[in-house]
Amino acid sequence: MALAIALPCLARAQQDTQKEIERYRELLQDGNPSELFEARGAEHWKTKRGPKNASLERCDLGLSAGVVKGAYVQLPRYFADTDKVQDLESRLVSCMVALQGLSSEEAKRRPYSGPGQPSVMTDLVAWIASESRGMRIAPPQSHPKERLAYRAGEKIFYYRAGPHDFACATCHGEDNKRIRLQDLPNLTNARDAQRAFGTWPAYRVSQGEVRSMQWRLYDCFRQQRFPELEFTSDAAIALISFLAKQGEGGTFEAPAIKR
Amino acid sequence: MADAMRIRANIVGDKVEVRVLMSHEMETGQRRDARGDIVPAHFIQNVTVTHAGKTVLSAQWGPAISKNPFVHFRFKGGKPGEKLTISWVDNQGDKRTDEATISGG
Amino acid sequence: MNGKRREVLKAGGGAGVLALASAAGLIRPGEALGQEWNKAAFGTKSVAETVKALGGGSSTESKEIQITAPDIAENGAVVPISVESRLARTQAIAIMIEKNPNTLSANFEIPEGTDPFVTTRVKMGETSNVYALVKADGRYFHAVKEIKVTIGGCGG
Amino acid sequence: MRPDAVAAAALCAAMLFGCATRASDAEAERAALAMMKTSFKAQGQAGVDRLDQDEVQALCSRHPNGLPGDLAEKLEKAQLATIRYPASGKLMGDWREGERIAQSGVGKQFNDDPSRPSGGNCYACHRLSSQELSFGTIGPSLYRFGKERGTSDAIQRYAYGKIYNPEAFSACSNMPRFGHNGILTEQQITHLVALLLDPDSPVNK
Repeated sequence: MALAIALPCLARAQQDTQKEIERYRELLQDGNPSELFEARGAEHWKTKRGPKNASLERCDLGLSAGVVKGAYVQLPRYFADTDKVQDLESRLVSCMVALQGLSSEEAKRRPYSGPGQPSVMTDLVAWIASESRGMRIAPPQSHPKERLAYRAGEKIFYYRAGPHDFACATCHGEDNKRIRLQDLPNLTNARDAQRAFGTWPAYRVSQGEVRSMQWRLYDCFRQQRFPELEFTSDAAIALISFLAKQGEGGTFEAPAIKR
Repeated sequence: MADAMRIRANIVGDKVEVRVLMSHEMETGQRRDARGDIVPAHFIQNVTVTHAGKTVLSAQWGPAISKNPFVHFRFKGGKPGEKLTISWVDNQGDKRTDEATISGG
Repeated sequence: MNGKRREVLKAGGGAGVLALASAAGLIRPGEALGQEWNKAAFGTKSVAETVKALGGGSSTESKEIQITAPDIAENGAVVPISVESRLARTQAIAIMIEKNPNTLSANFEIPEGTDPFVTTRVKMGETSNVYALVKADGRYFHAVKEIKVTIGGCGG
Repeated sequence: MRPDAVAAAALCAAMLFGCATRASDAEAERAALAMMKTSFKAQGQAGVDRLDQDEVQALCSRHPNGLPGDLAEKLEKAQLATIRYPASGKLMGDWREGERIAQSGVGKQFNDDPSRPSGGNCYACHRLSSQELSFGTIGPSLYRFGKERGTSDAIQRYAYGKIYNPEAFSACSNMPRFGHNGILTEQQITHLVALLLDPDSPVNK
């Protein structure tokens, strides 16, 4: 009898917790510091840099040279000049090398920002992503390499390894799960995947930085107890190809603001 | 130099709604860096918002204001096209002043 | 400019020095800020001490002050808080967090013509009572709300 | 691009050549493995050998929707044989220590200090003490676990074994093999058993 009374109370307490966390998230929407990063990114795009003293304004992000609007939601995609499937960051590295004359190492030197250390790459990603706000996620799958990247990404998603036996799917393969109080998107379910892909990059209030999809994967693998995922590596691009395709048709609302 | 603020000032009814984001670390002086050294306190201490030669908000902050601070407030008497000026000064003497134009409702 | 500004602050002599600096052309009018930063108030470690340091003897709880904030914060680094006062002649709104290393987070001066309302975001080290302290017509009033700070994420 | 990345890209290209439209499952798997080899680097305590799968990991990765019954049974039986109980025979430690271990999510990440003990991070996935609001739901609620089951030797052995190697009871479980994979020590596991079963533990309040 005591249990019968206690259970509805417990359920209510849990609902209240969820409701208040939702309220917290809503209250954050009023002002997203990602705007500060986006403003810097828009400047970097136009700024001449590197041995060739050139800007990125002629960079081809897939829709033709210099077109930024809508580019993010149609990535990753196959690029003939590099003969590779590339996501935004790996494409930016290619442009920095080809247009600005930077070495690939220089272009990748600071992929993520930290306290007092802004990252040109992160700022560019924040701005370029913001230029796809409100658009549909539509990664191309017409080239065989795009399809292979998707299929390989799917395999990596289910790959269990390391001392904890974790795969991406451990946390992101079922509906309505959460870790601590954070909802976990089921990335095998279209609705969750659309929302997840559509809200990265994001300003993370816990870190006070904008974080990109490359960073999201890097940090997931850290917590999966894997070795370090290298920035713009093939596995990262394949996984992003998988996630983008899973999120196809969703509305892109990033950079978002998250815990 | 610190980055420009992002300021939104819109007329809603007979008031100007002001939302501002500032780019600042807001270091508490208690955090340690990767080497284990204390990162010195670095935070905005004074904020002043003026419109038509009159202060419409002034604030004093401690390091407990979140990184990349956000403020929302409203005042009477502003008209579309008029300027709003926001200034901050931090504990290390860094400062920043930005202007925004009030937009219609 | 930064170097000069630092000197002025170091001289630290309050309004007199700032007026002098302004007259000497070091600070253009409009750049100089309202008043000196209240070091004593930002060093306080309790709600009562803070009220004193801000110039009040004591403060009375008031239902005319509304704190809008979540009951539970998903992360303590950013806790959104709005304070609205319905007290006549509200002059200032301060936000105090009982369990932070220093109690006072912010003090907003509300001139005539500005709504007695402000929203900002604060850091909270742990679950704590949050106080909104309002100076109205020269007297001090407050409201209080508990905000729980939760551990989040994958935990590493 | 690094030479090995070029090699991997060439390998992918070669594989593609043989397949006109859709990569077969085996091809996708080969491509994924080749990519992973060139995409991770050793960092801190996490060497690239962590990408090498044991039999359980390999089987479970290939069957994301669950193992066929006979395979599951075989796997559980083999994993059950790996469980080592403490020589002392004492399976219940201190629930206070257990609560600390359940709260802590550090350990085995490349940025963790390997000289410090790992946590179990139980709250990430399970509800335990009613005092902790921030709990996950990947695993079942364990609130009142001991209150409903008592503290018999059998339940102590089950709780210890389940934490030591959950694969022994549920093939391809999401839960880490805390004992078998050396994440937690024997003693730490006994503290978690106490957290679950001790009548004084907040889990049973």
